[in-house]
Amino acid sequence: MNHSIKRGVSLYSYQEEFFLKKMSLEDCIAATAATGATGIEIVGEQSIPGCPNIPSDKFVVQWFEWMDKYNVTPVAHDMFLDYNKKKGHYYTDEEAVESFKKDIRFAHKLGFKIIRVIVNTTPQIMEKVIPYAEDHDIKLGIEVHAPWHINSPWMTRHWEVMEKTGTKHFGFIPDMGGFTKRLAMVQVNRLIRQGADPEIAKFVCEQHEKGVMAEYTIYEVSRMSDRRIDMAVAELSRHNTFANPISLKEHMDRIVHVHGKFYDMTEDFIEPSIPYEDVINVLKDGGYNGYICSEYEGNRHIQDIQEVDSVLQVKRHQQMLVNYGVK
Amino acid sequence: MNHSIKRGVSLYSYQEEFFLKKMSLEDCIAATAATGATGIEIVGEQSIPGCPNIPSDKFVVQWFEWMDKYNVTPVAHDMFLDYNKKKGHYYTDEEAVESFKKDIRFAHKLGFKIIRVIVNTTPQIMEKVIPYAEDHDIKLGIEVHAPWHINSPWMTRHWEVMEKTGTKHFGFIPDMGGFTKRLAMVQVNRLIRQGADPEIAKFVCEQHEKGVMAEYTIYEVSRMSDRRIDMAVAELSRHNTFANPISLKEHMDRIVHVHGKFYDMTEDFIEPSIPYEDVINVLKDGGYNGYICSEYEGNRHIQDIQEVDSVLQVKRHQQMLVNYGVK
Amino acid sequence: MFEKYMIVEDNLKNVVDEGKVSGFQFGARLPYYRGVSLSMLEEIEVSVDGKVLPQDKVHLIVRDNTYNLKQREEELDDRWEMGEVVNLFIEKEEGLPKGKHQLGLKVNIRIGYLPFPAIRNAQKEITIE
Amino acid sequence: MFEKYMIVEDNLKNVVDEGKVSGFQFGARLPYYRGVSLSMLEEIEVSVDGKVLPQDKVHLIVRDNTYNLKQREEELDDRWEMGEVVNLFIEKEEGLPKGKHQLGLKVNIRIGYLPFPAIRNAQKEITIE
Ligand SMILES: [Mn+2]
Ligand SMILES: [Mn+2]
Repeated sequence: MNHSIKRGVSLYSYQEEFFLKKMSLEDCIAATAATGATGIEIVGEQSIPGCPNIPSDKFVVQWFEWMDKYNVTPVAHDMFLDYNKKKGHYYTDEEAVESFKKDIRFAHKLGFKIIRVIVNTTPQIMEKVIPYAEDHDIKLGIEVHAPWHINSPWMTRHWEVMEKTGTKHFGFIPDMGGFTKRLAMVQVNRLIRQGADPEIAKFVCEQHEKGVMAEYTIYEVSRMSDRRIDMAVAELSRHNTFANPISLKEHMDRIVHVHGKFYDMTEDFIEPSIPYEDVINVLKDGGYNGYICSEYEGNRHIQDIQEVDSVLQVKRHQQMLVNYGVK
Repeated sequence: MNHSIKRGVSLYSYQEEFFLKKMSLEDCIAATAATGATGIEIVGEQSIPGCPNIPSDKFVVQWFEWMDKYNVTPVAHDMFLDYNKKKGHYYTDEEAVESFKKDIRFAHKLGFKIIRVIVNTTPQIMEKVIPYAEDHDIKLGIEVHAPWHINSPWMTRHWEVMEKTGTKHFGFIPDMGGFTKRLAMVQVNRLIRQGADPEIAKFVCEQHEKGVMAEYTIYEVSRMSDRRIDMAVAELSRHNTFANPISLKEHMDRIVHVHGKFYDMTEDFIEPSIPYEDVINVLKDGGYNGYICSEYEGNRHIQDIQEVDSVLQVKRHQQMLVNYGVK
Repeated sequence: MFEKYMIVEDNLKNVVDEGKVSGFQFGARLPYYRGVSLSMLEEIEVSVDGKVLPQDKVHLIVRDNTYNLKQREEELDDRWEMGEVVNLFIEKEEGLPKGKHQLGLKVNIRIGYLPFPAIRNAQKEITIE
Repeated sequence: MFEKYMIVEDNLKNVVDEGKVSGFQFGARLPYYRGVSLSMLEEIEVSVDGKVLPQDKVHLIVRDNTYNLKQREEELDDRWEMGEVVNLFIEKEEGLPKGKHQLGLKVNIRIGYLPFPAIRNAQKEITIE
């Protein structure tokens, strides 16, 4: 199968430096381009004040100048749907659709071709908003984020909408964190710093790698300890799930984008928790020709004890993708 | 794809009557034959005293006479692996393999072609026992039982053994209970009889059918009630899982057998909890040509308030299979 | 599962041994859909009128053999088969007084595929003639 | 996440209004990887030396606008952006005494995709000159 998987970076990866204003939006775009990646993904509400309000014309001009200058292209905007934005009120479907349409117009204005749909968006809202997305030629992808897997009940309901409408503008965005074969040590170590028992943590990691069902591990740990911090370690196994990467095959034509989630790259360009090579091979074999966008999420686990270097992390992640055949 | 799915019955389905000695082993075989099914599955340790010790020659002769008389064929024997059979001792791999081999010899003696491998069997034990199964030309199928799904971490480890060995004698046995779209009312009603709040039960059933992740439902119920019986209803959503039936497609060549789990058939030959038609269509499309064996498991949920009629339940289930194109 | 069938009153009686009442017995079925080796019986607890009787006084009579607690723990071959009515004999001076009693039976089975013990309870009002 | 960056001491001072100290203020960042509308701020709780100050005395100054508790609840458009340092002004007669204090900030954000509130806490030893 011919594949032409492309490399991008979600600027979410630079959240530490962006938060502290050590890096500007342009700096993030420049850092992305420096890795050789060509795709830009943003969490709009992070990167652009006022999102999803349409930014100023001045900003829009600047945005496309940056795209030209750095030889990158807008790929995906990650939207949110805060049904409970107004205290005591839950969005009606109409309000939710209106909110979503704002994100579609925002994405469209900035040249994004894909929107990451947040997991709590309901299938009935998707059905109502698809025509608007089609009109703007923007593909909507529901993010398949751990602990969901692509055949989970909730994902199946979305799949039923895809089947029912036959649209080409609604699909899946698997997040690589859904293939967590081994728990991320930065996450485990943070809990140990917060007081978790290292022996219990070791046990949980072993059980997770053996593929033991999280329920069992949680039960065993509840018999080893009555401390909440130890239960939190056990719960890591429940939330950082793994599924056989071949589960993507049957859905390949509907995979519109991929989140390259990672927690901590080694110097040898490996993400120890996630079998990237296996997943990339499945994507290649299936003829996937969209982007994999680096999505560094390790900063929150190390920021208490060290300076975060997201630029280096993303560089290494991008090199890993290249090593596995993503040009 | 040509399919020739065949109908069988697991005598486990008649457990109520067999337990109370209202039906003998022969009665169970006769009841199966009366439905037009041709396959016999047994839980050896239920149906045949002394299992997995080889039964007497007299019994073996009788067994094959029954197979002839009723025009049925032995299909599968369901084994168990009680690692902790001896108090304070956990089987070594060697002991586990020896135990498993007994089941293989037992199955072979009685003409079974398939063994249902209980879920707690480890992948390393599978690897050690496969050659023995090959020598006896018996296919081993790891049962994919809710809450596992065919791409779960544990199932993936078994899949890795299948890939590694390339054997034709190890595959999967999906249990239809892993496609529980709606919670079984007989299960829910039993908990209500035990004191669960019917309003909470209704909420849990709605959330389950909507595909809401069980974690969320359990959390919501924990805020509605501090009673353990209400939490037990919420936990039903966690243990009676659903997965998109198309998840079977990629593994179709390795599906050696199917457990037709069901809880309560309607007079119109429907099992309300499980979308049988969808799963059967996936099996048909994939060219599956093994058995689906009825596996009635409703008795335990109604035995406290009514007389159980497993024979009628199985008859209806078999008619449903016929209605969905399984001859 | 099968809790309502666990206690089999038909076999209920005080047991006379050399002219003296040595205890009482009743029939019991294993509350499980398959038979198990006796070694898997983690616990068989009998109570009468709310009082739990000592484990070491409880004997399991399976077909022609009798097993006390220690013997059950070590018995890997003999089995309490599915649906099989065995007898439980409980040593008790003078047995049970005539009349009605609340008989309780708790069986705890150590099952390979369950991370926790399978505990099943039955209560029955019985009458000693 | 970002707890260690929540309290921004640089902006810490007692506030003088018409010659009197009306309260104190300090800088704060939202402990979240995206900005939110002010209506999503379920709670902003400030404590000094272990004592929680009343919610209705806490004012959020976002760029040119000031919002009290009620105003925050109803503000769907204005946002506390990601990484943005806003000021929290707490009405308090005489402000904070000179010297060291333990300042606590708890932010509770109502997030659409979480079934439970996102509560983040920060503590910092600060000095009033
Ligand atoms: Mn993601
Ligand atoms: Mn089954």
